[in-house]
Amino acid sequence: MSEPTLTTTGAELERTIESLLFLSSEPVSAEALADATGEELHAVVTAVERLREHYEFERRGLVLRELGGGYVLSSHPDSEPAARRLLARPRTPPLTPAQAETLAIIAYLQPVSRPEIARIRGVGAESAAATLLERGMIEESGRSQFGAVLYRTTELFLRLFGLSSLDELPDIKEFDPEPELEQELRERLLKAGEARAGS
Amino acid sequence: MSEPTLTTTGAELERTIESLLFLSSEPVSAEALADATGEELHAVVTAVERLREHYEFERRGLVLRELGGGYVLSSHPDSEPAARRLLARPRTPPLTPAQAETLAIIAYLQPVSRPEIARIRGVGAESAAATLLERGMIEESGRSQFGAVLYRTTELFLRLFGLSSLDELPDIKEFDPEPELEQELRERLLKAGEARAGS
Amino acid sequence: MRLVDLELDLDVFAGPFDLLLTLILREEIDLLEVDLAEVVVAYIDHLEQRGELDLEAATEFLVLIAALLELKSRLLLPGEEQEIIELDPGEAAEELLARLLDAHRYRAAANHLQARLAEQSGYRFRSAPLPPSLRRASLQDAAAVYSPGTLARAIGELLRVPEPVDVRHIGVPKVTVAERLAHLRKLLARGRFSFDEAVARADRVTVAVTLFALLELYKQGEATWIQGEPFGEITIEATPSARAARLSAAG
Repeated sequence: MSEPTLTTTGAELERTIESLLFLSSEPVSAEALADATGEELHAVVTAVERLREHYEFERRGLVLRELGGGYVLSSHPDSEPAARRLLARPRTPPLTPAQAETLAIIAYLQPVSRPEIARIRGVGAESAAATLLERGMIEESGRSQFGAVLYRTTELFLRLFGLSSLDELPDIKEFDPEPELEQELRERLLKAGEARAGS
Repeated sequence: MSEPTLTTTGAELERTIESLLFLSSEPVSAEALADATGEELHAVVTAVERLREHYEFERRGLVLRELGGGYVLSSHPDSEPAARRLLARPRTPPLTPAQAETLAIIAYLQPVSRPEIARIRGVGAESAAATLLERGMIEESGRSQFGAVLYRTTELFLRLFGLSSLDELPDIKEFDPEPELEQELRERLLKAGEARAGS
Repeated sequence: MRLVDLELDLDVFAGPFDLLLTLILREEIDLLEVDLAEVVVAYIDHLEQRGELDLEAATEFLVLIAALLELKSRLLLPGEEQEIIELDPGEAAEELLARLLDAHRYRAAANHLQARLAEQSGYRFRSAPLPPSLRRASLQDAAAVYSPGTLARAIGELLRVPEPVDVRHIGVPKVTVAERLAHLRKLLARGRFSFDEAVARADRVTVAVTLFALLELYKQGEATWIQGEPFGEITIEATPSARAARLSAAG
């Protein structure tokens, strides 16, 4: 007799979680779902996984993903062309190179101040940082010991970039310049000049 | 041979419509769905009906309803107690400067349109307005003569700021750089915004 | 354009940018003596002249000049930081190299983020207010957590009309190399002249552009110059062949 009940409970829980994720505009953690439903964490995790599979295997128009520290529903990318026609709201506009560089520095070094960003880029980052703030991708995070505003990335940043946490960013080492390029830069800094100086 | 194709198309259309209704907070008409998907009206109506039945017969957490001449998704009423536990606490993280500015403009000038807010601030207010809407501190209040959405503050706004009515909004004299000016607040804000944008 | 091609003519140094860098790193030129603003002006002129912007080289230049500015400001700071600034040339070079590598790294990371954002943009999220029943519940639980003063203060800030920026003193120099070439050729036709005469009452950018024009004349074999001593007067005259050509054209 207990089996059907268990199955029902599983289905009920999946259903409730579907409702909750639909209503919530931000990612919801497994713990918060367990609190709201009064279920055990492991039951929640199982139900979430079933819901995710349902969307995937039944080719539904929704996708369940773990992003920005919780579960969140989104539309399926296959519907993007129709969504663009229906909604006046444009899809996430691309970043300019200056914005992308500023965001990359903040993402990897956070919390980081604007002078530090400028130091790495060689140029200021006022307008890029203002746009990133306005778009909700970064936020202020206190002040440095010298009084400069510090920035960090937001939960929305993770969500927009499809990351469940900052750990999912590739190691910065992966972006190391090729050894040949490093060698070339080194030579240009010293040897090329020395050759001229010696001549 | 044509049947499987038809079925596939039907399923694809149902899937796209599911995505579109998920993304829309307001009811969407069959005509708008037909435009967005590039399908015939009758095919859209059939797909919507299939989607409605899917939610009902599979006991999903979502409900498809016809409301005000369009279709809209909502969460299943059975989930309401859990939803209340998860969401019925107002979310009140500190306001970002952009949110505070946007909210202040709406509070003192309501009703006010988004383009006006952008003119006063000198930058767009999309992200800030969306957050304030989601948190229930502002709401839409019709459209301007030019068709732009107008915003006003909500009852929740008053509660969160400890005000019993809008008349209790503090006098801005204390913070006004030129309190002697007689001009209307809206005009002064727009003029200052334009001066900022031009500098 | 490559940075190697950037030729400078400063008070303390004339030659290519990378040589200047080397000499600074080997402490053969005192960074304190180098007017970095002039380097920037020369670079901008160079860009203008070429009419193209190579982002790679531009970034490299910006990173290097920013690093040099920082080194210089550290040198200018008196007292306590004395031991930090005892950079030996090798260390300074390593620091500059580290800066360049970092700039490359974050540019690559930026490309990665841009690609990632594009790839994710088809996943759209729902943004909608809570349904009325939940909103009502929310209202019951609402406590006064925000201060109304915040709003009045924000309005006060927004009412502030910025001081109009007086830009009259910033003349926008619109001098081109072609104009300065014509100017120099006219002076050449009259005989020899000094560089100071050629740039009398001119602003810095015009001086820089005139210098480029002069280098161009030299390259074309039209003019040559003599400078008796460092910082001395530069006397410019037409080359014998140019003079001969002009005479035969006139005759």
